Amino acid sequence: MIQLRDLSVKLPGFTLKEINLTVEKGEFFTLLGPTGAGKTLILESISGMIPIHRGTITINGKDVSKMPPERRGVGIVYQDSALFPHLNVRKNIFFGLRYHGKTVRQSGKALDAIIEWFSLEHLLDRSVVNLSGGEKQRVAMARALAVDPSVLLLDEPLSALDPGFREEIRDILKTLHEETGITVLMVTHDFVEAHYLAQRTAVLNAGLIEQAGTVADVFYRPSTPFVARFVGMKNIFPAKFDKDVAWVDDLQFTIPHSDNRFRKYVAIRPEDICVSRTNISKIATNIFNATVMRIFNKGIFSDIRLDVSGTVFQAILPTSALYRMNFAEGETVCITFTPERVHVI
Amino acid sequence: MIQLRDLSVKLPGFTLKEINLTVEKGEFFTLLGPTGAGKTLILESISGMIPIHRGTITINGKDVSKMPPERRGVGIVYQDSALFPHLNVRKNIFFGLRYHGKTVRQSGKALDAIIEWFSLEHLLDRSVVNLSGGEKQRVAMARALAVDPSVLLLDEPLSALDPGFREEIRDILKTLHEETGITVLMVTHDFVEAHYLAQRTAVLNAGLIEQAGTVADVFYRPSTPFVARFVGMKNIFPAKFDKDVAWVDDLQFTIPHSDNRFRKYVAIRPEDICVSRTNISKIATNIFNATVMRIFNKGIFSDIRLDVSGTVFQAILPTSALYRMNFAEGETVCITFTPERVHVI
Amino acid sequence: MKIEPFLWLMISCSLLIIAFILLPLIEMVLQPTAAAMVETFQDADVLRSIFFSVSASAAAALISFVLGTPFAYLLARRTFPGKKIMESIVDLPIMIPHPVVGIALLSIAGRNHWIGQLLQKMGITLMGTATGIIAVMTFVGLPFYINTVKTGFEAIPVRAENVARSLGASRSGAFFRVTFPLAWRSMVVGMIMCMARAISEFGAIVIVAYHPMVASVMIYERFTAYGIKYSQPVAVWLILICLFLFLLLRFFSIQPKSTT
Amino acid sequence: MKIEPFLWLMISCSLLIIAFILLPLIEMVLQPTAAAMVETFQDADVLRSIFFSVSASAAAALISFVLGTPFAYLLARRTFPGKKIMESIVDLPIMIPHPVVGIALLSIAGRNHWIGQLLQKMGITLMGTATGIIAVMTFVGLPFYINTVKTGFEAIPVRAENVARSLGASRSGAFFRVTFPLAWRSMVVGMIMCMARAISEFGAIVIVAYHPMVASVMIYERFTAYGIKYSQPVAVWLILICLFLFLLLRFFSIQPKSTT
Repeated sequence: MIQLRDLSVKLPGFTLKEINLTVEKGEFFTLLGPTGAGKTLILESISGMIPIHRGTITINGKDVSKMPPERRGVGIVYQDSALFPHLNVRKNIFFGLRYHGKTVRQSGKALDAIIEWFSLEHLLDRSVVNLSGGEKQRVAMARALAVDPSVLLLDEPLSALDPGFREEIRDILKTLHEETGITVLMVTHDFVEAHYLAQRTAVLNAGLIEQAGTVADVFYRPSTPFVARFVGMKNIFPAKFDKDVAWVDDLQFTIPHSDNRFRKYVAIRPEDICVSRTNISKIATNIFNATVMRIFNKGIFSDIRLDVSGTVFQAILPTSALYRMNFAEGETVCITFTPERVHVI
Repeated sequence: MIQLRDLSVKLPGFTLKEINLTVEKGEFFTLLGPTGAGKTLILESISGMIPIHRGTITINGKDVSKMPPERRGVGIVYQDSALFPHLNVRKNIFFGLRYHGKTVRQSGKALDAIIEWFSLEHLLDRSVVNLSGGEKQRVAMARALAVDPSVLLLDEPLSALDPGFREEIRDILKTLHEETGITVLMVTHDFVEAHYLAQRTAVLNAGLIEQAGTVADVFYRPSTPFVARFVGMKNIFPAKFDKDVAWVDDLQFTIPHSDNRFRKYVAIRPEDICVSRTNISKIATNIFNATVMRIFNKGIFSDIRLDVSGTVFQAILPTSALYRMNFAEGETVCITFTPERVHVI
Repeated sequence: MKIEPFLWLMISCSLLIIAFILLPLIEMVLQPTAAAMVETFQDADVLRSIFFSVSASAAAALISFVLGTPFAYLLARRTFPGKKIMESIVDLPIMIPHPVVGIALLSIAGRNHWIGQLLQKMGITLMGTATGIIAVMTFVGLPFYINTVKTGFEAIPVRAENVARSLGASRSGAFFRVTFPLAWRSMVVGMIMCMARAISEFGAIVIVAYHPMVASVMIYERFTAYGIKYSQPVAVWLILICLFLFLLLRFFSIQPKSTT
Repeated sequence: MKIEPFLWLMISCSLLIIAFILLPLIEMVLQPTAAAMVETFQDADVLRSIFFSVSASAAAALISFVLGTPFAYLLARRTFPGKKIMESIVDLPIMIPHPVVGIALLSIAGRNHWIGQLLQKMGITLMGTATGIIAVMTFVGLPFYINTVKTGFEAIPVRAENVARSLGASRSGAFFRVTFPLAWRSMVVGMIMCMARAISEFGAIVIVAYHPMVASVMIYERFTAYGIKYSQPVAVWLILICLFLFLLLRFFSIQPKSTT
């Protein structure tokens, strides 16, 4: 378990402000945010690499705020692997043993299991310099796990990898967490990674946590426009509210019934907007006539921009469906979305 | 138009071998390939930054193989923008004018149009150092276009951008090409970008062109396993052929009727595999019982791995559909795919 | 947090070194009386020698700038066989014992050597002339200029030059409009380094030309003839004037960036 | 392709500089007769002075290694107020005219200074002793060691050290098992640079100690007493022996990487 209480870090030109965060034991937690949001800074505070200004860091109930890094029991895997270039794969993996009162012989079985798990047997005597990106990350993870850390911190472990390796390492991470139940805190700027790997997540922006919760919660119920944009809600409009109705300019949206007193925006995911030539939905609300402005073929899926009396909607459709329906730019079509897919922020 | 004839480049540790390539006038052509395939080397040969070993480079019918870079009329936009940090935005854009016998006054209207087109009016007096990634790329493009180049070379112009800016610049590139009809050769390692922007493409691997053709051709009819993997055909199996039938181990696939004498593989896209509890398709062939091995939630879509008597298939489904159908790992399901979606390689 | 012995080791070694460098210099600057300082400054010989040191080393820096800049650019941008050897040759003057530098330069300037005869025909003598002193100073100062400017050039992305050329600039156009404005700061620093090394030279100069007297030779002469007390004021003046010059140059090179 | 004047300018400047550095050195090496070379090498005074130069500069390099390594590490890894000033102080010895270095070191070693009195109580004299010469050599050589090793440390990613600490290594454990094995090559290069600078020193040494005689002082003495012909063989021997030593050290530092 990792607990951050009022964690503040001050660096020249950047401040982390009163971060409160709990990663439960055995949880896979992701810290999301754009570049420069302070995600890595949080990892470095937890691992003890940078001094904290205020607050406390607790790992498994023990206050480690003032401990040196080597006594915190934190495993780290960096984006660039940070392998020791002067040691071969085996010596990289065994590096930490002596500091934990272990020898290779004593922990033989456990080590063999780790090496086998990461399929590194045939690489043990290789220099780490010429490994592929995926191999490097596997060695880095094996090295971190060899000393049996109480928590594992991952700093964008997939970002520097080519797409093929990215999937491989992502699957390895998922399986690893499922099988060992180790507490993982991972930093990433890619929401899909979080969605794929994590139970809970926190979205960081400029040194502040904007929202924390389950991945589904953040994905479906973003609490700020920043988070909404970050999780891919392309349609975010300032709105006025009245019970189960929202007005975006002159457009009237039916929305889920809830307390909308302090809300200011409505947001709709592009994939939740249904585009058709005539109204085919069973509901009677949230039906608008729209003009097709632009269609962008993005491979398997296509983006479509639609103008509803001056408000521009963005929808996403399978390219094949689009071909079938044969929409033309300038054509008037019908867009609908169910009230429960309208998010109020 | 850009024509490469038997272009060879020799560098220590890398060789481009006899590249033949034609980019038609007004075409948007992409060079695809993984890191280190030699894509950038081709751009640098065309722009004259590196000496070529053999072959000829023709731009708009003129042999430029031996011309210095400044006389080739080639515009370049790099991944990192490569703006001149000591000049402000305006001076960056105007940099090339004097070499083309133009003054700012003479080409006033054209320049204004370019600046307006890229929405750079309010940035003209800013230093380029503090611009955002998207702004930097807009300035880099405006700078290249200010001197009216005959072709535009783009070296992974989207790779270094944050996702939001990436879409913006991608849309700008698409519109730019549509409106001006300039010949564009773009290097990228992202197939989706190629799909979105280009008419034709070539896939490069280790200094050799593996396949060239329309994007759709390469996407739907990859000619080598390397290209198939590169365009996202996850299911590639060695096969034996007989007329309109292929055998993968003991599985019999119905395939499109064609000359399969020299073919060695079948490949199926994950999105072309239909997964259901009972057979709901109208065709009678390519129906297999499969065991659900793993489901990977990847956000809007989910990956599903299926075992058909030892052969592992990978399919992709909308996460919502998967939830509705409520597949469990270990369950037996039915997979089908139409014969025309089986690619022979 | 327990005291980290490793950190303390670092700090104490650092302070020891700082003290070792600073204490002698501070002590030397503080020892001469104000009266001695004033008196020394009014001595025309002293002023002349300091002025000569400064102007000769400035000449060496200028020569390094003119000849060394293209060389540094070549080393920074091109790869060619023998480049490593060239770089080693550039570093040679740093390694050569100072009196040997003077002897080596005199070796080719003699009357029985073709270069010496050529120089003589051109009216150039090294032995006992300002020319000789400038030659020595250039010899010892060049490596500092070239290495500094080479690093400066290397820090400028080749892609910026490539873009300039694709926009129509010739090789020299790209150099003068992109590379130079981005690298001139490193050139100023390189010239300061070169000048500093040139001004500090003694062993090679004393072999090539005792007269005209540069400041370092004058300091040596006063030390051997009259002892430390008499040589200190000149040393202090030389250091102060150098310091002033270098600060001035540094100041000009850290001016707020203009847009051209 | 038309001839590029810019390229020609670069090449001709480069060749000019190479010639300017190499020709005098080659000429000097070629001028002494074989007989003179052999005779000089059998002169016990010459051998003693060269051996003394080498061993004293080796001592300076060793002192730099011991004291300078922690300092270089501090400068490479930490940011703290006054760091820029510290770096400037480290560079000071490069800027100070050589005779002034000697005078400055003597300034604190005198009997009427507390440090001088302290040194005297410890039985240490600088004036006219090997200790003084090693002090001078360390003073002028330290900056070269510290700057080289600092750059070496900076090239080692902090993340490697961070990972080592997260794996349980203390600060010193991380240093000795990760940083040192990755940086020792730069330390060898730094020691070579320091030694080369120390061996080449003349102006400061001649002030602090004419005797015991280092090679550069002997070369100067022979030049002033008997002229260039008589000083050249010693100079050539000094250069050859230095070159041999440096090549030897370089060779050891470019051994194929071991895995520890």
